[in-house]
Amino acid sequence: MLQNLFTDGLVIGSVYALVSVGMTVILGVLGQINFAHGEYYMAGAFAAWWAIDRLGLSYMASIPLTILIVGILSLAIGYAVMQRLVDVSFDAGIIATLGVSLLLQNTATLIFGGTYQIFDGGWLEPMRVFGEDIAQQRVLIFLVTLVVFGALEWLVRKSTFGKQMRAVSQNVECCHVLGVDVRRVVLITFILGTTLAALSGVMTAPITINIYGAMGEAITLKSFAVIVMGGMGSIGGTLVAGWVLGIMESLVAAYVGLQFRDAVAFALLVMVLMWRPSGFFSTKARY
Amino acid sequence: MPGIAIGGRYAAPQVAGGVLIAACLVLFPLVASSYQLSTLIVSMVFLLPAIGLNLILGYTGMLSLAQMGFFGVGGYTSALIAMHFGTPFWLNFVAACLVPALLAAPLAIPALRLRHTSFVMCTIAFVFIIESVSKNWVGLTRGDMGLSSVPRPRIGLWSDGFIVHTTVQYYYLGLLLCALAVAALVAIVRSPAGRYMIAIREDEILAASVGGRTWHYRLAAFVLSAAFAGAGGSYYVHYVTVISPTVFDPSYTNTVLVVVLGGGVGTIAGPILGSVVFVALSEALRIAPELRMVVYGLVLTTSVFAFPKGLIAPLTSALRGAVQPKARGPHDR
Amino acid sequence: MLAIEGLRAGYGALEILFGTDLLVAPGEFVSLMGPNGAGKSTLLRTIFGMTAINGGSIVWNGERISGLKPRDILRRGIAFVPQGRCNFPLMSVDENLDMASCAVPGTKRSDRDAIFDLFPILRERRRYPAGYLSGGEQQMLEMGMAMLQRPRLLLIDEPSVGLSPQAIHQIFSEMLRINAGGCTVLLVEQNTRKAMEVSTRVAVLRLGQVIWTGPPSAITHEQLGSLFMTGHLDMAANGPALPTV
Amino acid sequence: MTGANAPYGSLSWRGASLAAKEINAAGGVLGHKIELVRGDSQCTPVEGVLGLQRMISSDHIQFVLGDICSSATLAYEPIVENAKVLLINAASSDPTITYKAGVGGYKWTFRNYPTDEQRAGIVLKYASEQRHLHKIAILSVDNDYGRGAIALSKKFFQRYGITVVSEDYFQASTTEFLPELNKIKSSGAQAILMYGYAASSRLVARQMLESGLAGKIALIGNGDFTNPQTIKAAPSVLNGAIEAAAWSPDYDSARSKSFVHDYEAAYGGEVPQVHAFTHWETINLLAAAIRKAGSVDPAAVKQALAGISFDGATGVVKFDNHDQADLPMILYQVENGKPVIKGVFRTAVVYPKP
Amino acid sequence: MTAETQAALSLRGVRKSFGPVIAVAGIDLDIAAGKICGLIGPNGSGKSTLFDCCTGLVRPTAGQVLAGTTDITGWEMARIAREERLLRSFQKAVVFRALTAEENLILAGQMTAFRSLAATFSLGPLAHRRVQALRARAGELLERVGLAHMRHSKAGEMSFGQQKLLQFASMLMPEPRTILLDEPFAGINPVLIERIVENIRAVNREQGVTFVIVEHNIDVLSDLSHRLVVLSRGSILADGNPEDVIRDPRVVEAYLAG
Repeated sequence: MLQNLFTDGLVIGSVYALVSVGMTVILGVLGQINFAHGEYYMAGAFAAWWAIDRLGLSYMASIPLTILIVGILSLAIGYAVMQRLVDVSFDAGIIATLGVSLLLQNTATLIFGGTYQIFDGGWLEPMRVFGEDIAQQRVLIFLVTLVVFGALEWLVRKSTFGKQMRAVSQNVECCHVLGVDVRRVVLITFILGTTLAALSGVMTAPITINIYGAMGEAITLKSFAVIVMGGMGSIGGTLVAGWVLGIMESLVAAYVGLQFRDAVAFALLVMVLMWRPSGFFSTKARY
Repeated sequence: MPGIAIGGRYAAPQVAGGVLIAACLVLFPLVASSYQLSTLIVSMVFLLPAIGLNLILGYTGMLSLAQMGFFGVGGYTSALIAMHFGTPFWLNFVAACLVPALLAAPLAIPALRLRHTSFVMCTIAFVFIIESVSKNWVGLTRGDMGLSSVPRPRIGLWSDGFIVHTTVQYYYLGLLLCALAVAALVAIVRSPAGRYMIAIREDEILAASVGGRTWHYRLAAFVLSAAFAGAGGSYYVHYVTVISPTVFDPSYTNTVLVVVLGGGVGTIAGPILGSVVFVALSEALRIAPELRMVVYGLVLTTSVFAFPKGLIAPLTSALRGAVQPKARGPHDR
Repeated sequence: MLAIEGLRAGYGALEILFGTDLLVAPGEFVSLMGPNGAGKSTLLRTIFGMTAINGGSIVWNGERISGLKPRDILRRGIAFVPQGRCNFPLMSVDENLDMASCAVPGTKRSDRDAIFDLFPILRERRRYPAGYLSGGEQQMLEMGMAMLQRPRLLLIDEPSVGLSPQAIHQIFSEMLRINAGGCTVLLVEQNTRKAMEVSTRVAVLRLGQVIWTGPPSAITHEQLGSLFMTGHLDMAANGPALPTV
Repeated sequence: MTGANAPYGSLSWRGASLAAKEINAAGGVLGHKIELVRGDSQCTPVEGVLGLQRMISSDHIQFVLGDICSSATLAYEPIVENAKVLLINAASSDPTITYKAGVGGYKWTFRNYPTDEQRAGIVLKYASEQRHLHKIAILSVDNDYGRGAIALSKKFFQRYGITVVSEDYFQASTTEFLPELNKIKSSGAQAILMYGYAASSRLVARQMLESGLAGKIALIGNGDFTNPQTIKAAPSVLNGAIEAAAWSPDYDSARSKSFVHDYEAAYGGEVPQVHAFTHWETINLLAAAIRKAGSVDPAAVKQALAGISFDGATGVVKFDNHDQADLPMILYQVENGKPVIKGVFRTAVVYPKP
Repeated sequence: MTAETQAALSLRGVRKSFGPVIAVAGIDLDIAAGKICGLIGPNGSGKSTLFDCCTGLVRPTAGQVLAGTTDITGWEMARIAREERLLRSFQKAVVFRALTAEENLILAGQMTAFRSLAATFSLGPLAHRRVQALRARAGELLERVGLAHMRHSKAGEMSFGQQKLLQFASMLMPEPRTILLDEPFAGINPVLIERIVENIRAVNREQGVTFVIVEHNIDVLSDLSHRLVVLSRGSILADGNPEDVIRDPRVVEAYLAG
């Protein structure tokens, strides 16, 4: 049973990490908390559902289409809202992204109706991993997460764009001086972050089944806990924090009670912050 | 920082404007429908925790999202005392301010070690933890079933007195409480302690270098803001007569944030304006139930770019311009 | 050739430059001087497109550059080293130099070697995060970053603040070397003595206007001080001043 | 009418709109057309109270159907009392609502929906006596409905010899049940007592399938187990599920069948859900009361409603002295992917002594 | 002890390291009361860290800091300022930008006018009178540093030099005993430098305030100071009469060369 709890926790933790890493790169580059982040997760799930249910595509084919749709959506929002947040205060950024969150959530409800849509796709057949049965989709989520984090580490450390991202996160003024196109970096980072949330949405939809407008809310709040625990701006830290949270949630759900599950994220956060005020992996970026 | 000259005297137009607005508010029930009054009552419900948030964010520079947690604690305290002991409203109200304040003090000890985003997240965590307690301490709070039939406020010294039950009466009660809260906020920010708080907002290390006990003042701001939130909870619970863990819903926290930031953080009048405008806006949008929240979201986002310092900023600068027209010349620099 | 005419600029409602005029010829080393708040830093930032322009024009090599974005100005051969630390403290020296070259296409490996030859200490520290470097080393890094952009006009704002005399000396000699290599330099410096040693011309700003310009030899320190404060040059001691602009 | 946010509110709205359309097409009531006004309570008392105030003073509504959420309904009771507007609830199952109504105090609140207490007893009786399920794990939604239903169920545990191996509550937004199911798997429970919503039921069923609990542990309680879409999510898990509900689309009466038919025709083949039904039924009930009163004056309608005997889809609807409708509770068991009725029960609500 | 020999500030073997980096390597130093002591040294020689150790911003890794005869090692910055009137300035953070010049000074004066924490929350006539007294004193000090015309201007709208003057004035508010100045002349023009220098001299002469000044502008500093201490790599390299110190070949090599 313990092994089961760990594998479940790792998979769920991977989902948290995948969503949160998008938020953490946006936070790093823009210095703003994105209260609407979970809405892109929701948008991803809806886009895939739409592709499967209305266009009759396969689950496989719905994934790239989802990324494309959410990419276009976040291009529009990034252009209209997020780019402008470079110049506004942290507090104002909260209001702006809260507004975007309400907008997206309720637009989805408006378009697709208030009822639950049922997601039909993915690979739910069990497979044996280390002597335990686990749905293929869960294994896939885990593997995709590993690949995405590997790619992100490479991107941020080695690629020119990644260096620009770090540069913007460390000193915006200086980026202007050196001619780094800050708005472009912000926009691309935002699209990257939101499409990762959307990817997470489409990957988990077969497991969460129910698709509805407000499904992103809870995940936004958990992402807050994860990015702070991970040490804001740290990609590896986000993955570790996501896993720790997933496993802790599983353990608490099984041994303490499911009713405490959602409090775990924040109780854990407070404890981690007591122990290390800057999270698991402090990057000392923005203070 | 528009709005208030700390320690100084208010300018005549400010006083005149304040008196005029106060008179309008007092006379408003003569012309308003009960629905309009209810809307203002809800504005005032949010204004009380918003004043607390304004103190801690606007005057001390710490963004605490725990306000609605303390609001709920205040509400539960007020309701439980009234239900079990049949106490008059003033006593419930005082208890509703004190209990959250006493709870805030130990919570502040870990939280005050943190700054910026980590602090914000830690305060979000408090709401979740308080919510979890309210859900699972069934013996006290009846958990999710919530407390219902909370007595209406009884205005009396001890055993009897007059019971508030019409909308107009609730409105005047709210007006009185808000007036007290605004007066308390003004008193705090104009006191020497308030000057230290503003100093902390500006630069914490520099504030310490001029002898400010920064930790203590940050603690004081956190505790006082919890007391304001608790006051709001008390007014709320005796108006709605029901309280359950749904008060900890993040959407309430968001409303308080919008009231303070949208109205104008760090000003006395900003959150007052914000509470009226944003609650009224949300109500006005009920004409289009389908689009209501979509439009509300759109308005929030656009308002950030249209009024980056809150709705109050263009208003005060317009007023100031009207009172003392003054052109900037090269000698200002 | 940089020609600034009737420039009016500032931050929001606060206007700082009130009709500034200045001509800088190729190869010159011009020091901007003046009391605090005269608008020296604002002038550099405005040339580089970092403040809102309310009026007037800036022409560089016959092309009007007022209103352009910093990156476009950079591409036209103007680089800027602002006051205070302008680097990425958590990135290595190498990565910082990478950032400098990203807006100007076509930088070569040899360019970087040239920078390292100019500032050998940077070669030693190339793998260190910039934040670990001393103040002087960081200033060199910032100048190196600007040089990597192969400017024909270098704008430098108060490079000596917070540096030891030794570091200041080194920075100034590198500026001279850069200038000798054909790059025009426009310097803002509080250390007037030092600035007057290196520059070919001094321009004095007061209340957002250039009130005097001439070779350093044409003015004494005492005169400069009274010029800062009163805006009038005491001519008696030193012959006629050069005409303004 | 005010309705909760999102799924259930919109289902209720569909049911009510259908009824209004049908009645208006047939000429309305006493020559009046029924006009529905929608307000959004977002399932919170504050929003709900404001929405209700607006309807009362701006839209001049005379009758209110609502709320889905018990906490909001409880907040409405004093308001309708002051405003003299008739509140008929068709979805909140917290018993306290009608404890306080009728002779209990509030005169303007009626409820046309069975309480959780009625439901709790029926489910446990059948599970223990017919299916011999005595070891159960509790897994309910963490809100007034789930917590309340379990609190009421606890009254019956001793009577039916039931032992509880675990007790857990989940948020309506929870998507991950595997840790819980793993624990239940190793605890030797024979059944999971669950009060929740369709969305969670689907997830629990699917994840029970994943963790190999299909056919080993039965789902009992209430959570749209009999809804075809739930069954489709994991048929092998839901076979043997026991549910007590106010209504289900398979309910065999002419009136019920015709509702299902009309609803499917009106909403593109969507199978109606219980809230859609109760709101449809309640609008019809209200229309009947208006006809009986011979007036649309709320006071007269209130009087008529208290003494009404309405031929509903699940039998005759009458109100007791707490203005609680005496409604049947239907017990279903899923067999071969289809819900089968195992009994229809009517139990009078036991009110606490004042 | 006579006034001449009494130390305003004493360091006993003060060390401070950040991880492996040693910023201050065991310094013993007595600053005589009523004197102006200049502190120079190349960048990274530990001057600012030494200030931080003296004023409680960082806690020394080892050693003791004494203000007069009181051991203040490990005290918080605010307490050192309040109880020992040992004040300091910062290079960058200079004034509270949102407050007016006058409010900046009142704020700085509160530490003497309101001793207890509770007193700062009161709004009674006594508190009001105390604030009025501070306001009057603030007016005098603004006059003294030549900023009287900017009394009601927001500090953030002043020029950098004016802000530095304001900062200097605000340190005089609480009747200081010792003032540590961190690069008071950096980034301001010679005229304002002269004004600050005059004020330092006057305050030192009239009120006997002890000054320790970190500054790179050696011409000004050696002229102003009674004593010059040179730091290099976290230790004292030279110490004594300014004229002698700046001619010391070791100092010239480490610092002034070139």
